[in-house]
Amino acid sequence: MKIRIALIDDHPIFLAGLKRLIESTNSYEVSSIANSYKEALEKIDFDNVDIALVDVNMPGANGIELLKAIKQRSSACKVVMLTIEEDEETIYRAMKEGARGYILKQDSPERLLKSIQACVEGEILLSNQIYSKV
Amino acid sequence: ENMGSSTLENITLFKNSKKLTQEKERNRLARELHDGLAQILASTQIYLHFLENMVSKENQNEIEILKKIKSLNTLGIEESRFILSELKGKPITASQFKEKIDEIIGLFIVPGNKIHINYQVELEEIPYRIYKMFLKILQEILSNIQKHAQASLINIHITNSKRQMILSVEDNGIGFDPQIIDEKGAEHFGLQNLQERVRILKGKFIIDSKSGRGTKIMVKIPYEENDSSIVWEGLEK
Amino acid sequence: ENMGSSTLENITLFKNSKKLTQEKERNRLARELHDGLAQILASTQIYLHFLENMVSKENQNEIEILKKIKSLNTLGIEESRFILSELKGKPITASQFKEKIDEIIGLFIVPGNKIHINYQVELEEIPYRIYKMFLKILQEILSNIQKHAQASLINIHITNSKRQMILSVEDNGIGFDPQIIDEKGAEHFGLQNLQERVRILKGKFIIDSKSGRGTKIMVKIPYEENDSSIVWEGLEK
Ligand SMILES: Nc1ncnc2c1ncn2[C@@H]1O[C@H](COP(=O)(O)OP(=O)(O)OP(=O)(O)O)[C@@H](O)[C@H]1O
Ligand SMILES: Nc1ncnc2c1ncn2[C@@H]1O[C@H](COP(=O)(O)OP(=O)(O)OP(=O)(O)O)[C@@H](O)[C@H]1O
Ligand SMILES: [K+]
Ligand SMILES: [Mg+2]
Ligand SMILES: [Mg+2]
Ligand SMILES: [Mg+2]
Repeated sequence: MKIRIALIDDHPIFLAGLKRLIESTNSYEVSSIANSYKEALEKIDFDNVDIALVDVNMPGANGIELLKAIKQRSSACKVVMLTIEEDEETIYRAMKEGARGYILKQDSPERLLKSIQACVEGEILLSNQIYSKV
Repeated sequence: ENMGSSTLENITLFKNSKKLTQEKERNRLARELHDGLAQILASTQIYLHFLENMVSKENQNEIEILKKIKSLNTLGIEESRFILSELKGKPITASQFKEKIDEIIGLFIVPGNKIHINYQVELEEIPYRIYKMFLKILQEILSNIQKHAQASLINIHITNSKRQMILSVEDNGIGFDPQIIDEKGAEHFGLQNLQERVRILKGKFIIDSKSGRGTKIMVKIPYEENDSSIVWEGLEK
Repeated sequence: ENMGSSTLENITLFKNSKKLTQEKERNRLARELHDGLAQILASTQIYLHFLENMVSKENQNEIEILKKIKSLNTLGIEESRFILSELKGKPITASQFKEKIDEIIGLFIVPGNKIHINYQVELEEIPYRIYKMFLKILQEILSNIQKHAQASLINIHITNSKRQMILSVEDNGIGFDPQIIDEKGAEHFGLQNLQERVRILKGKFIIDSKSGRGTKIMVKIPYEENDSSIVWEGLEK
């Protein structure tokens, strides 16, 4: 069975590209998509999601808050932050709240896929550029 | 005495407030960049990846251009990160400097142009801000050649002595009347920005061009005045 | 008394200096942006053009992705222009705004269509960036109606209050399933770009359409987060 991924990001174009990137592999499927905190919680059943890739900056409640809400609802779903933000404080907060990874959107597509793979295998992962900060 | 301390307070307030103003403005622009350009560049990167997987390996020309576009996009991502991290950087070694210049020349020059490059690098370390400015100046000049000059030959001289950095770029293209810079001013910022940049660095900027007779641009940036912190101080005054 | 006038002088000095600092900071940022990112995006555009001429017309997949990349790059160029014009530009008056809108409607609407336009303009000045974005959004919506809707009636409402700008455009045409935007995504970029623009402005974008039942599109752009002049005002305090 393919690994089920949920994408939550307010950026429609990046989202469409990432979905296509993920689906170009044989091991993953994008099982659900949402554009905001609210839509994610209304629409997605996180017990049926293996990995949620969550954008940090979204209008309204942000990705860290969504991370907390997902953690409350489902113990099975792993949450990985996916963001353009390199801010150290955000990274610490995400890790503290139980994010399984922190990936930069500006990473190369190859690296994005590798990072998702690493997360599946249970590693806690960080983008290269982030490593230097922690 | 009362006067004295009040003035002092005012000055401190004044300085803090200026810092704060810059801070806010910078943060605002940083946000704009984050949400807008950086994400667009990240999306572009993904789509370039798709395209790369589609183009057949035999199509050498396509692959070459595609590589160039990818490098440009990476440069854009770097650039947006640079603007965000603003001026925090360390000095650059002479060899890093050369490497980067070669990269930029490679990126900006259209196939078919002949290029002569001449380096004279004495200084071992180049202040980060000057390094960045220099690259931007070079980029604008090369991009103008690419856009306007219809040149077949480009000569680039870079001299990096202990006292100054000199760049001279010469093309054998159609040339132009430098007066045009002021006339075109409203829409075309390139050379104006460049002059302004060089002025801030207390350098010299000379355009030697005539319609039909090619273009030579000379930029001289003195080092003494330009430690990056000094530049900031200069802006504060 | 002496104290009083000294304080006054200090305050005046303080204000002037803040203006100057903002001005300088803005110019500096504008330069960074223009010389860095804008230049890179412009070069990318040229190489994309080369690539487009190379890819064979039969290669539908490649052409499709290439179109998307071009469209992204154009969006990036626009975005950097917006930031530049915001840094350099002045706000637009309400009457200039109305005039421009009438011009665009005149350009995009086919003879035979009936149009109702309703303006409510409270605010006297509109930030340049919002003005520009707004026009782009209106253009895409009207161009879609012209291309796809087969409508005979169009209602346009524009409300420009102190807090936000609202645009609503309704047609009585054939309608469509909004899901189509994601499905058509790869080739048809209009509405996706539009969503992205509105997202950048932290606004709302709502499509209400059903096959056979016409289309209504609502766009809401809040000022608080976006009005550069308000941000500037805030900084003055
Ligand atoms: N190497 C060159 N050869 C011929 N003409 C040039 C050259 N460099 C600049 N020009 C002329 O000078 C004008 C001003 O250049 P400038 O860089 O200021 O603006 P631009 O390149 O047109 O626009 P922008 O740089 O803002 O994108 C150009 O429009 C062009 O006519
Ligand atoms: N007012 C409308 N009435 C009917 N259908 C519409 C309307 N607006 C959009 N559509 C449908 O939605 C689709 C997507 O619109 P979109 O603007 O994203 O792409 P496009 O107009 O086809 O191409 P592009 O804008 O990239 O040139 C259209 O192809 C059309 O089928
Ligand atoms: K690009
Ligand atoms: Mg976001
Ligand atoms: Mg130029
Ligand atoms: Mg369209």
